Amino acid sequence: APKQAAKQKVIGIVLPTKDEPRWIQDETRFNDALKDTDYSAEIMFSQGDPAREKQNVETLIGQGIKVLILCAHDAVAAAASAEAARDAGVKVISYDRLILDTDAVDYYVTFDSVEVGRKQGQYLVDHASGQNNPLYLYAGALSDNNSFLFFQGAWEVLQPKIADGTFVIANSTKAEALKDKNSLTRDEIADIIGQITTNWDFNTAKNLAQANLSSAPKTLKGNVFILAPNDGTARSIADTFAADPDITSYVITGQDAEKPSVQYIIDGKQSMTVFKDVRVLVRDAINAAITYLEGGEPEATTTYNNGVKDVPSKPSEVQVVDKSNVREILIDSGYYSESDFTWPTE
Amino acid sequence: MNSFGQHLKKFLVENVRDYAMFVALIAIMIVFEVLSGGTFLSPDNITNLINQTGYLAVLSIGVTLVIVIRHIDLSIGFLSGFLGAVAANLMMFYHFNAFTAILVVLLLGALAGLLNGSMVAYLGIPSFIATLAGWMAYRGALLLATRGMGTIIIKNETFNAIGNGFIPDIPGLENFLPGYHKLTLFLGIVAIIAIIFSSISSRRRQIQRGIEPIPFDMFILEMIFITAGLFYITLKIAAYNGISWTLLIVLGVTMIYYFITERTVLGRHIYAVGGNPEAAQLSGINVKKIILIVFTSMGMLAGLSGILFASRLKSATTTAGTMFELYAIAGAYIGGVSAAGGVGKVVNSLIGAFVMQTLQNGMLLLGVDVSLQYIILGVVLAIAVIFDVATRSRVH
Amino acid sequence: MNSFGQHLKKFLVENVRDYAMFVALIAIMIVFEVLSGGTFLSPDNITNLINQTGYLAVLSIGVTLVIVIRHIDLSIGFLSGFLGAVAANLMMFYHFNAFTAILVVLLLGALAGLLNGSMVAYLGIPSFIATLAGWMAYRGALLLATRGMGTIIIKNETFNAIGNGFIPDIPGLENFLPGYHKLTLFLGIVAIIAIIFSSISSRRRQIQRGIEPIPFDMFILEMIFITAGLFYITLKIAAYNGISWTLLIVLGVTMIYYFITERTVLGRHIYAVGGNPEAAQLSGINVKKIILIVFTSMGMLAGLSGILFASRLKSATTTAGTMFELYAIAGAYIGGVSAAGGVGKVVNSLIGAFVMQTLQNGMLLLGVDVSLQYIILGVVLAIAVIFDVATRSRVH
Amino acid sequence: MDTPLIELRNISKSFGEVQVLFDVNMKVKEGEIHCLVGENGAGKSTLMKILSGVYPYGQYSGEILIEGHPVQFHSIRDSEKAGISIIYQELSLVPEMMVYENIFLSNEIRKGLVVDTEKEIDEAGRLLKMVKADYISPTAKVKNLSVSMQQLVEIAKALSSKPKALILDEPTSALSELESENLLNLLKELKARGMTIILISHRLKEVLQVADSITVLRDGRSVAYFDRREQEVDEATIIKYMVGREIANLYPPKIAEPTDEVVFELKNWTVINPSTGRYLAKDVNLKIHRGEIVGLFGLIGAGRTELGLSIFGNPYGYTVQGEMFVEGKQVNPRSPAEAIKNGIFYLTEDRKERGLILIETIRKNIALANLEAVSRGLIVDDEKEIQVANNFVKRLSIKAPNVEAKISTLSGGTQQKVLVAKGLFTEPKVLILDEPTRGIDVGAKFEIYTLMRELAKEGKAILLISSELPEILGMSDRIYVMGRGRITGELSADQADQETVMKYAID
Ligand SMILES: Nc1ncnc2c1ncn2[C@@H]1O[C@H](COP(=O)(O)OP(=O)(O)OP(=O)(O)O)[C@@H](O)[C@H]1O
Ligand SMILES: Nc1ncnc2c1ncn2[C@@H]1O[C@H](COP(=O)(O)OP(=O)(O)OP(=O)(O)O)[C@@H](O)[C@H]1O
Ligand SMILES: O[C@@H]1[C@@H](O)[C@H](O)OC[C@H]1O
Ligand SMILES: [Mg+2]
Ligand SMILES: [Mg+2]
Repeated sequence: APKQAAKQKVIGIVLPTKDEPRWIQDETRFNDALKDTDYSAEIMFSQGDPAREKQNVETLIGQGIKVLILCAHDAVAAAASAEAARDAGVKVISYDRLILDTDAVDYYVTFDSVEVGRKQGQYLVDHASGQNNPLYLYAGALSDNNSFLFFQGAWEVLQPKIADGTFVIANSTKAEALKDKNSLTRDEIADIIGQITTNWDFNTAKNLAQANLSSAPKTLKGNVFILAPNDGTARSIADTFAADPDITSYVITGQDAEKPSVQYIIDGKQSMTVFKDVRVLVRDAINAAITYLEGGEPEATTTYNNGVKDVPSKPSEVQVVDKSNVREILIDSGYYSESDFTWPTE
Repeated sequence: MNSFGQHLKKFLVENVRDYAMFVALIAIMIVFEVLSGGTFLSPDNITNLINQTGYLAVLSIGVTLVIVIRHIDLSIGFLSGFLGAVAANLMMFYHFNAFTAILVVLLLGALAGLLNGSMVAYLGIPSFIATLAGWMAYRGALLLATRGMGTIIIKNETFNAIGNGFIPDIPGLENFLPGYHKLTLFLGIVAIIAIIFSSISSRRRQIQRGIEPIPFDMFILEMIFITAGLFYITLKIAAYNGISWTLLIVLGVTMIYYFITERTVLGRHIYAVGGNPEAAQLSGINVKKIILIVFTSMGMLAGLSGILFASRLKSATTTAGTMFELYAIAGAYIGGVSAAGGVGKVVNSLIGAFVMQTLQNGMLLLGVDVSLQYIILGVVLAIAVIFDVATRSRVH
Repeated sequence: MNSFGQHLKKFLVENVRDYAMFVALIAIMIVFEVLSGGTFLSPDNITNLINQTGYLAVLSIGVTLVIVIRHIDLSIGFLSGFLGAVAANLMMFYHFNAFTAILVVLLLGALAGLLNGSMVAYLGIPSFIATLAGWMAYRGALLLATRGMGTIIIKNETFNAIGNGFIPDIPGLENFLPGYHKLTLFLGIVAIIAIIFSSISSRRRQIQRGIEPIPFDMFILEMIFITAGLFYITLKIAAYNGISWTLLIVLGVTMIYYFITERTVLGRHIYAVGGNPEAAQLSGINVKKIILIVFTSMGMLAGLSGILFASRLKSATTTAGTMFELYAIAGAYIGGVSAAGGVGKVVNSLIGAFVMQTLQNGMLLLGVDVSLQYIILGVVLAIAVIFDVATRSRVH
Repeated sequence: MDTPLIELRNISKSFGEVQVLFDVNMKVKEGEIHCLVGENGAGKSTLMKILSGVYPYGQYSGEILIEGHPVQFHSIRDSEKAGISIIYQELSLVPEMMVYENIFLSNEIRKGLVVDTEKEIDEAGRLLKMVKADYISPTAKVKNLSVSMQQLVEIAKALSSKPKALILDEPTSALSELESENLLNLLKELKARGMTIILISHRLKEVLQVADSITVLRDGRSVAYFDRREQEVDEATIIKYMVGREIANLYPPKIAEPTDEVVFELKNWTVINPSTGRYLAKDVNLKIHRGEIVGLFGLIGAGRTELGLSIFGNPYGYTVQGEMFVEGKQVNPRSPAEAIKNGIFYLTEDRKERGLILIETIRKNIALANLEAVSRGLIVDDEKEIQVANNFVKRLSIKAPNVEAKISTLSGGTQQKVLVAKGLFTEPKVLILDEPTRGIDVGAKFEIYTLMRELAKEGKAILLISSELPEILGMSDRIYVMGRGRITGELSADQADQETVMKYAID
């Protein structure tokens, strides 16, 4: 954390883990956004460990912060941390993942995770024509609640198209068995994810994709459609499919607009990604924090129910990025610079 | 005066092993206190530190005995996580009350430990690999136990108090020493007095037995240190919310294990089996039984650790227990347990666990980058053990 | 005929230990083949399986020697991950070419191993704890090395071929046996002939020395099995893309280590140190040097593993290396290495690593739920070792 | 009464498929010292382990009778209750624990839930006094005691259960003459107080010194019983029963005279333990001629092993001063490897712990210290190695099915021969043999002695370190005596006799 002695250190930020690229991005963006304010913040990482997360929160409280921006590793388990903060008079802003089952959350800045899934699903639907298109499903970690939300959103969109025969599920007997049911219970989703989980891990994703391709008959190859939960796993799954001679073309989803995946999209190796503009999220979070520090209430456009309370919130838009609009959305907006990528020489 | 200096030097040189950990701990604490500009030793941070260490401390204590008998247990991390999830399931879906759930979990832990112990004692499987198999199996079991909901929120006040609550104060004393937790002060003072008395009487007995005790001035010095240290911590804790349930449990477990290892036949047999298994066997000790007991106790403590952890987070999570085993083992090694068997004190392992946690807590306070945190932890661990090995071989 | 049956029975009983792993592996494969309806043994899956095992196999081979000399190395997982990230950094940000980057990484690995070895050999620190410190430190280092972006994409065709590419075929033979990789067929047949010849000559020498060889019918049977097995695998691989670079590297490493352990003075010294360090020392063997060599080789193989892994994923990730050490050690134990020292063959550890990976691959093919995957792995590991211990004590 | 205190009837025992005891009978009367003798592997320890419950009822056949009543021991504890206490061949103390804790191990004095430490310490003091070892503090750590002190602690431990009968399995094999002497006196004293004692020993002199009666085991069978109160027996008779043939002379005669050429010499050799600063050897001057067997006698702890190790490249890193010469050339080996290159080899006294790799084969052990000699470049030539091993097997008549046999399957004497072969394969000019016959039986001993004579004839310089005076006297051309790290005397073979050597040793 940069030392800015003159500024008041009254904001604490806790992010899930340095082990996932996404959060390293968020850290950078937070540091950028804070430069122009009168406050400085301490940013901590929980390394996927809820105990460490709680320890982080306790430490921040001990340092006398007034606002906590918490992105929980585990949205449910974070309630204890939020309550500890509330008890110390600290305002709690839930960041990206809603802290559930507690009234100790004051505000929620977020992308809509179910919407992310819907957008991924919709992209596949929009690019499919005819009948019996093979569909490969992949999901995040069983241990991450977001995995469930993403899948739920995607399933909502995909299921009718599976039921009407546009898609045939190629790699999950569990999903196949539930193909006539549009809204799944958590247990049913868990069953499916248990079979198609990447654990958010590239190597697992690759092993799984290879296994799927080995067991798929020729009829389930050719032009295929792949639901990949995020960019990291999408890349290793895409590489695997690209290496199979029986795959003529594939459409694959992603999420996060990680730099390497943007390059993949430019190169035509990944079809799309769901762009969650971290700058917006960060800005909303910081603005809310400053509003709290200055005695106000941040603006809310909607509320989310977390099981105990309706949390005021201002969800940020998520956008689909593919080859057609990548320059416009990511470069022209200044999110990334042009020189970060190699472009086709036309 | 000169003789005091000589005594002190001799005393320090001779007891460097026993006191090194304390000295290291205090040194680390002072460094952090200075660097953090006074927040490190604030009442709330001390209390946090204690509560943060609880679930690892009980594992460290248990694994100390496992290492003493020349074995290892890698399964304890995920076993702890899994059992925490079992507790959550029992309370939330089967409507067990907190006490029954805890009892069942401790029992299951003991059973799991018994299973490990049997593989080691009766089938002769190296403990590293037997418990590595457990590591995998319990990891899967944890995923199964939490898959219904992902994370299971525990809404049981009694249970959650274990990891978050404090013992009540004596009622009716609100106006006496306001801002302090009176029961904590009282217990602290009682503990100090008890320690002083028992030290004096044990010294007297030593003299009677004709064993040369430490010089009188050193004895006084030691007493002053212990009294001051304990009193300081008591004051700090009392200025916040007092003794937490976690602290009480950890202290209780430590005292029980201290008692067992230092005073009972069982304790002696454990150290004998660790020091020389053949000799122990030929002396009529049932070595297999001892192995079973130690692993069973380990399993039970894993259950307790799972309870402490789940209660602290008021929930059971899918990844609870990840790496606990490594941190607990590291704590025991920092506390001076020896892989060669027969050597290692539970109290020192407790301190070892605290050293680990103090480092982490302090680095968090100072805002050290997490990558550096890992590196520093690794380096400190290496230094601690190098120091340990060096001082031990010197005395030898 | 009857005598053939008797021979077979006697042969199987006496050699159960040596062949158990192969038999287990084949049994597991057949089960998966049947359950998967023929996909498990398809050419592409066999090739995948081999490539998936590569980075673990080299670790298993290295750690076998570490365990043989009665030590352990927990740092290899994150060291592998860290060194993979270093390779990525060198190529992507410092514009090293693939070969130089690989060389530097192997060298750094050797250095890291040397450091571990020195702590163990010269400072007398138990390897468990010395390498646990390394585990933490390299984990931090990996985070540092990848901190710019989280993931470093590797865009070096040569480097990426290691984990994804195949050896080229003999040019100009396109029309001969189309659909098969001719060079692979050729190499496979050469290998089979070499093995048959060397087996015959070693049998002849045994007879010359007056050591009773296995009965002739059993010998023929063994030859038939080996030939058939190798030929089958060769055909499978040749029907896909042929021998992958990963396979070539793993085979190369295995052959080198097989040669070192079975034929050279160094190999003898390593097993002597493992079998009885004191006796080795009093036979003029420099025990510390052997420890250094074994840990250094381990570090180098960790570097190689990191390269294989990074190349396979065409990127360096923040969590690369997590748990590799446990899987590699499990592989070695499944392969029959003994914690008591002095016993363990690199080829068997390679098979052990394959058993682990076969299980995982097969379960993925069958769509087994992850939680069950972990549990099954744990149980199989336990059974493998129980079997190992049971057969060993019987032969003994 | 004539009922023996302990009677074993038709005891048979097998390990797996190997039967090691065949219908063994043994009678021990109350208040006597009964000696059990036999060659290595005859089954002495096994028999005593049956009597003490280590191998419980059901794992053997036959009957144990105590005072005429048949008993079944299911555990060590049962036999203890019946008044039998045993001290095993392998020292069985826990080094990290204190003396009193060891003495009461598994026999703790309790006060409610806890161990009554106070009482144990007092009681331990009393027991130590009983074995005349009140100079040992009950609160000392066992690892800080010498071997003989540990042996006394073992006896105190055995006495703690107030046994009627005490079994000692080779208690003197690690003790020096003087210490053995003291121990035997102690046994006599215990006998005088009514204790019954069973003593196993390979040292027949000792046996004849204390035994009231003797049982001889050969190949798992009880082949002789002597009651010395009724009949005279001499060493030769016992040996005859032990080995099944007559051995006229325990020490083979010389077959060649040493020459005048000095092959090995130490000048002002001083060895210091760097961590304690203690002198392990001080100003040692010593020479060995070609073809000469030089005895080095001393009590345990005299520093002979340390001296030997310091010559052999100093593997344990003592501080060493002084000069060493091999064939007149000054050498300064800094590791065993260098010592081997300079023509020196030291054979450890501890063949299992430090000598051999038990899980490996004969051939690999023999070649280990000189692998280069059977290697081409860095590669071991198995053929050559096997040939070498076969030659040694023939030359030393090593009893084994073939050179691929594992060391752990061989008897102690055979193992010792493999160790010798390993040393010889380095083609040393100087051979230091540290207690080469410790714990091995008469037959094997004789073969080792014969081999030493042959080696001397071949022109090797041999230093024989031994704590057995008869062996030193019987084998040496010349004798040095060591006491507290110094050479206290030098005697030629004809000057030497028991008394003179002993006098120098305790000097
Ligand atoms: N646990 C065991 N398992 C298998 N064989 C054994 C075991 N213990 C002893 N033996 C074998 O039983 C035989 C008798 O051994 P024992 O130790 O009783 O002989 P001993 O007379 O005491 O010999 P020594 O004089 O060398 O002590 C030997 O051949 C030995 O190898
Ligand atoms: N640094 C060391 N490391 C390992 N073993 C040692 C070391 N120093 C001594 N020893 C061994 O400890 C054993 C016991 O030594 P002790 O002092 O009792 O006898 P000693 O001096 O060797 O007497 P002796 O002359 O009878 O051999 C010896 O076998 C010696 O080799
Ligand atoms: O952005 C994703 C995040 O929401 C999820 O929780 O973890 C994986 C990321 O890719
Ligand atoms: Mg014996
Ligand atoms: Mg000696």
